[in-house]
Amino acid sequence: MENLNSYLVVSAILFAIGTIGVLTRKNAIVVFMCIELMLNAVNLTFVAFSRHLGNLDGQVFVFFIMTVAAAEAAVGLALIIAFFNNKESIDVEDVNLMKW
Amino acid sequence: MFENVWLIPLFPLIGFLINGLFGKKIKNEAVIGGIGTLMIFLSFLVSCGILMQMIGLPPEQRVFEKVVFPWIQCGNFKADMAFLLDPLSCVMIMVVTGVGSLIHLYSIGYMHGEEGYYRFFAYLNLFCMSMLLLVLGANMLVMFIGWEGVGLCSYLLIGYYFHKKSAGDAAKKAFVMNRVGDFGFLIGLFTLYWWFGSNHNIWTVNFTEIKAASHLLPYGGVVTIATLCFFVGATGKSAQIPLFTWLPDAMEGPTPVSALIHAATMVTAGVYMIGRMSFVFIKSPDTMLVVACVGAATAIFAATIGTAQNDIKRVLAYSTVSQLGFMFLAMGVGAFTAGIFHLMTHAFFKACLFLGSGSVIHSMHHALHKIHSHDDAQDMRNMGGLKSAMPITFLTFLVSTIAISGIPGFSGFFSKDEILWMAFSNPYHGNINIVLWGIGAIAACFTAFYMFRLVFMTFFGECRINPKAKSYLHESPLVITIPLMVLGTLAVVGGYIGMPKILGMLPNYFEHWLEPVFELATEYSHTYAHQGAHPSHAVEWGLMGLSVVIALVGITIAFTMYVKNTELPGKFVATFPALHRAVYNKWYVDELYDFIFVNPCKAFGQFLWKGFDVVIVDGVVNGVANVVMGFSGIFRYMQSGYIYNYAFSMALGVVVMLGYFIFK
Amino acid sequence: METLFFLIITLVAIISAILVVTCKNPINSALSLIMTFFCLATYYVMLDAPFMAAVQVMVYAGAIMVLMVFTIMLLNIRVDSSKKHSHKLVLGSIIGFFTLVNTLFILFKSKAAMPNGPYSGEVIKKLGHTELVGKEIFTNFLLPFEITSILLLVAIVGAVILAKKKI
Amino acid sequence: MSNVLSLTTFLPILGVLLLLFIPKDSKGVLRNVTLAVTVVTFLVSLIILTGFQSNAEFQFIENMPWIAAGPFVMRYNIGIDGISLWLVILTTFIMPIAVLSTFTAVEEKVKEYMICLLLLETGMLGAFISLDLFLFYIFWEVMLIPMYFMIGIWGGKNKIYAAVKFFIYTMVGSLLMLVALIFLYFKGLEAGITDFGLLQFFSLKLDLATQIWLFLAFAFAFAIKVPMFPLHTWLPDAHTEAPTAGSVILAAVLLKMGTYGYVRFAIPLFPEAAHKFAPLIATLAVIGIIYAALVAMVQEDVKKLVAYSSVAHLGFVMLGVFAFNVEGITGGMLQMINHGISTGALFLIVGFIYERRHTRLITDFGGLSKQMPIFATIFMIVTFSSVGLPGTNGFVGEFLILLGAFEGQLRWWTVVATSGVILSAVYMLWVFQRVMFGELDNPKNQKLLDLNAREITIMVPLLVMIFFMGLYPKPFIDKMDPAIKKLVAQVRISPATAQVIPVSTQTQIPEGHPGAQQMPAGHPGGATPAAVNQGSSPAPQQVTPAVNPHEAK
Repeated sequence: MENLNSYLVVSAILFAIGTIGVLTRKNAIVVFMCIELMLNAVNLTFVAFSRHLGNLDGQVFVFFIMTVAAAEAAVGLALIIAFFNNKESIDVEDVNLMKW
Repeated sequence: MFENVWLIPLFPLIGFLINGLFGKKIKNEAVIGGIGTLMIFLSFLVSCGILMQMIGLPPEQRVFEKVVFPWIQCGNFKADMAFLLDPLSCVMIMVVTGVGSLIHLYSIGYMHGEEGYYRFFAYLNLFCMSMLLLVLGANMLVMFIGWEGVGLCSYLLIGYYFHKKSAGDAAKKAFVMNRVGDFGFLIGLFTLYWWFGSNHNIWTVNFTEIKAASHLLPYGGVVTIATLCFFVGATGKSAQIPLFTWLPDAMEGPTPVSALIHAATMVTAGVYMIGRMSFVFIKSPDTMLVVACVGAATAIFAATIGTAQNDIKRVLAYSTVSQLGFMFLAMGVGAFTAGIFHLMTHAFFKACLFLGSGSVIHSMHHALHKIHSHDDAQDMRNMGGLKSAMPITFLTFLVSTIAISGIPGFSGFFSKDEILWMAFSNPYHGNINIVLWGIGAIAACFTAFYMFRLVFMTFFGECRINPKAKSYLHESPLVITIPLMVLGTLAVVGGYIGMPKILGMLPNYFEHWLEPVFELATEYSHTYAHQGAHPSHAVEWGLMGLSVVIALVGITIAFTMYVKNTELPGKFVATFPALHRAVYNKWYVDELYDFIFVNPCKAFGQFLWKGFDVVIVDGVVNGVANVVMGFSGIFRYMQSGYIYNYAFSMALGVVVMLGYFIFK
Repeated sequence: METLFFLIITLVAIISAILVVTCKNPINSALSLIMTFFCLATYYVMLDAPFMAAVQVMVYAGAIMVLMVFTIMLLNIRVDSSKKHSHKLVLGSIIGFFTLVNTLFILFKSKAAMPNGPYSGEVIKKLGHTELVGKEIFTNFLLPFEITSILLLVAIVGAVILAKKKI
Repeated sequence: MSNVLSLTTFLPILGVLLLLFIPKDSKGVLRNVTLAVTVVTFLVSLIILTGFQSNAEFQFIENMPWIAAGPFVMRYNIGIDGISLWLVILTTFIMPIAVLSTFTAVEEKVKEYMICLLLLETGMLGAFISLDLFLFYIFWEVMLIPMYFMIGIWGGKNKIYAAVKFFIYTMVGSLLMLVALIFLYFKGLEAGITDFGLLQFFSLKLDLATQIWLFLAFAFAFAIKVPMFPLHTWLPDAHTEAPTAGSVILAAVLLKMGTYGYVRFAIPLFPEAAHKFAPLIATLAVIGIIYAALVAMVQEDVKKLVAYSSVAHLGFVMLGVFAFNVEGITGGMLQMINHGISTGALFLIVGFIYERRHTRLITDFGGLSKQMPIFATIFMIVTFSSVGLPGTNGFVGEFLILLGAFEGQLRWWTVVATSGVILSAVYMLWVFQRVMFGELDNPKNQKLLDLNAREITIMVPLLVMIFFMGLYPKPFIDKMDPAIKKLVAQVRISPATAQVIPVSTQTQIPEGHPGAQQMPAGHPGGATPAAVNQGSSPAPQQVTPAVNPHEAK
């Protein structure tokens, strides 16, 4: 097993990549996947710390995050579909009804 | 009987309520008029009872106060709905109910067939009630109810023919001018109340209590302010300079109204008020002088206007203003009794004159109506020679005219001569006395002139009415002529109760009667009155003779101009066109007031509304709103609606904040 | 040996993560993401959390990603029709870079607490990871666990309502 | 019976619940139920009236814990005294009339309208009975919302502008008040006061600077609501756009919130600051009287004219209240009720003709007397009540105000204000003349119907009150008198300043000098400069009545 820091560095890199994806991609589904990536980066941190501290609470949290991610996927994808049904597009640039 | 004094205003109130609420349903004119007249007549009977009882009492017991119910009581201030009976109010209720009854009776005939007949009687009853409250009020507040109440009724009755714009205007003008007077009245009341309260801890508006405490009042100073304010009130109500212009316009009302309100009763309220508070007024020599001067000025001023008017009622209106001026002159020279006496005799003969003119107008109107002519039924130029057609009206009218002109033997002579004599001989105003007397005498001359001009133009000469209408002219019915006859009689004999001492045929009952009321005033006046030699009897006889001569001169001029040489007036007008125009247009006082007060007020109001309210205040308010809107209008473009923009700013915020906390 | 394995896994994880972001075709992105998830599952195993690894594979790689792929195929979007997003790319990269800098800086600046919990690697190996996590969930975290079920129910209802045209 | 006050206040809310179960379309049922609820509320409030003892204490008190959050303790603390009693009765009295007036005027969204009316009633009643500052604030804001909707939904052409203006104007003031309230509370905490109870704050001794700031914040909030010149511009807009019932309630009750706020809160809480600002506020009040009268004179819209006349009337109230003596404040209180009745009646009258002709321009009318005699009579009575003719209610209040102000230190203000009496006659009679007198020349006016039974029913209670209060105001004055005396004692300038002053002034002014026009010794007006000097000196301990022989009641 490696030391804690290496896991955290990996987690940080994955998180940064996820962030870049969220900010740069226009396809709503890809954005969504990048969010999942960020969530997973956080999960990795949780598990790594849990292992380091010898406390399982972190892993339970990961469990919950996964639940949330699942729920999010369900609702989010439903939203995307609903949006697509309306606009024939899942481009986030077409979602701008909330302006001024 | 004294205990029942509250019945006096109650009866007219009942009449008002019956006619006002159910008059429309009753419809029957006889019933409506009957109720109205009966109610005021009942008041008259009660008044008679009170008078009888009062005559039976020794002079010092002739004061009685009846509290009906507590009205306003708050802090130090206390005013009950209370009535005061004393010789002065007794005279007034007799005049009001007596003349009032006659005029009600007259109205039954005069108003026959008018639309809103019930309304007329309701208002008339309401007026009587207010007037009775005014004269009976035991404190300034009750008096003020009546004071404003008569103003209200005057408004309602002047505006009786409300479909005529001129009537509406006149009504409003009357009320507003009265309100200007009321403003003065209120300030005077406050001043007096505050002065007594803060200096002597006597918080009262009650006449009896003020009278009892009046020795505390200083001469001049605050009393001058208070009394001048009260006098402003009196000028408003009694149509004196500068607030007299409403009275001539008030002739838009039906003629009985002019007789009752604008001749006999309401307009004399100011005189009554000064009489009621004589013990306060006398304490300020300055105010007395102002009252006398304003009275004299009004007397002559209105008399000049009266000479050039052609509307029969307007002549009488200006005559009323002028006669009121005489009364104020009397008040101002300390001749309170003479003033009240003139008030009473004036009520008789002026009511008679108005009713007589009403009778003429009624007949003229009827005749003109028959031939569908639109000639003015009130214009004297359309009349002339009516004496044969309307003998009773003519006779009573003539008698009253003689009375008002001051011919010996008629009531007007006694009262007017007394006033002129007092103006000449009073011990207060020093050298001005002779001026006051002079103005009064000239005004008397004018009075005789324009009154006889009126008589000559109306009843003498050839008939100028449309010839077709002539046959329709006839004497008015009995219900109209009876009051004329009664009042005509009173105009003759009414003066004998107050005959000057010097004539010596009868004791001056009237003066004795009012003596207890004005006793205190006389007493106070001693401190500053000149104690110099009183003019002798010879002077008094001389002046009396002079005033008779003056009256005769006036009559002669009138006779010359309007009976003998009827082309004279035309020549006169041609010679002095500017003068005639000025007099005919009432010296342009109305226009002056419009120019000074009315128009600037409206313009200022417009400015405040359109200029200040909308532009400045709302400008600031809306300006603030617009600035906020403007900024938000710029900032709202940050809300692009694109998710990634929001995500960007969020991430940026997180990064920057994290960075700040890490690297700080 | 283990370090080498860790480095390889890390390399794979990062490359596939970069592919997620860069692939034009969403399907490729999805497949790369699955790869990343597998790498993460490997990490979990290395961290003595085999149960988490199993859940990771089943839930993420299995359920969620299948859902995504289905959606992509259902909507039939082939290529990201990107017109121009250069400034977005630059800005996003800068922000991502600074995120990395920030996190790394925190990492190296702070000192982790000393192990204090009872579950060291040996204990876990002895008692079994699944059993331990199960105990934790069903004792200390029972209420939150039950509430997640409600969350999922709500998500189901929401998804149905959103996706259906007419209910 | 002990919580009859709560019952009165929340009965309308029960009515709202009832209305929720009535279908939207049965308008008749909705109207009748609302009317019944308001009538019942009025009847219940009569229990308060009959049970009220004429003394200075707060009665029907209910005091129970409500919110306790950290240092903030708010209690449900209600009760009334002679000052609030009549305003409560006025509110419950006006409501059935207002509801009845909407029977034909409002045809759209009747249910919502009725709910708004009832919520408004609860808000107004609650504000009048609150003895807890925070509770007062809540009710103060509650009032705002239904009124906002009433103007904004059922209003005239320019309704949105008017509603927003009304709302924001009032909101600005009330936010300042909220800040002042919280500040005051912390001041109170330092002095050992444990909750927002109003009565506790009365004993709080604040230094003058604090008082001034707090007074300004409160006074600003209330001045907007009154409304005082120059903060009045929301009123004409709100009145013109609001539906008839809204205008009636706005004029009759909502405006009273401002003046009531002064009497209940701003003045007794900060007496020294109030004295200091009395000349300023009196000046604004007097300007308001004259200004509003002049502006009213040239209005073309009847409703706007009535709205401006409101400003003038409320100016009188303010003048009376800031006379700080029994006559002035009693007059002010009476005038509040009077204004509620006569201006409410005027708005109803305008509503009647608006409903018939759908115009309010004066030039569209003329000669209506001929066609509508009953209407003319009622209009005339109300006009004269508004003008303040003796024998009607308007006179008693106005007279006492002017008397009180003249007697106090506001002598010259009174003289100017009295001239407002003339102007009020000018504009009211002028509009009356233009609407009712003259030829009936507009053909559209020739088929107008006179008032129907319902409309007469609406007006009769108001007319009865006009004459009753004018001829026999004793019951009203008697009930409020003790409370007002207590208030006057409360706001009499504090003893420390009264001790400083007489030494200097009494030597200057010879006592009871005949004709002396100086102010009486120990006069509050003269005392204020000393109050400034007193500054932050420790709170005065000794409580001796102000040394003033002339104000000894």
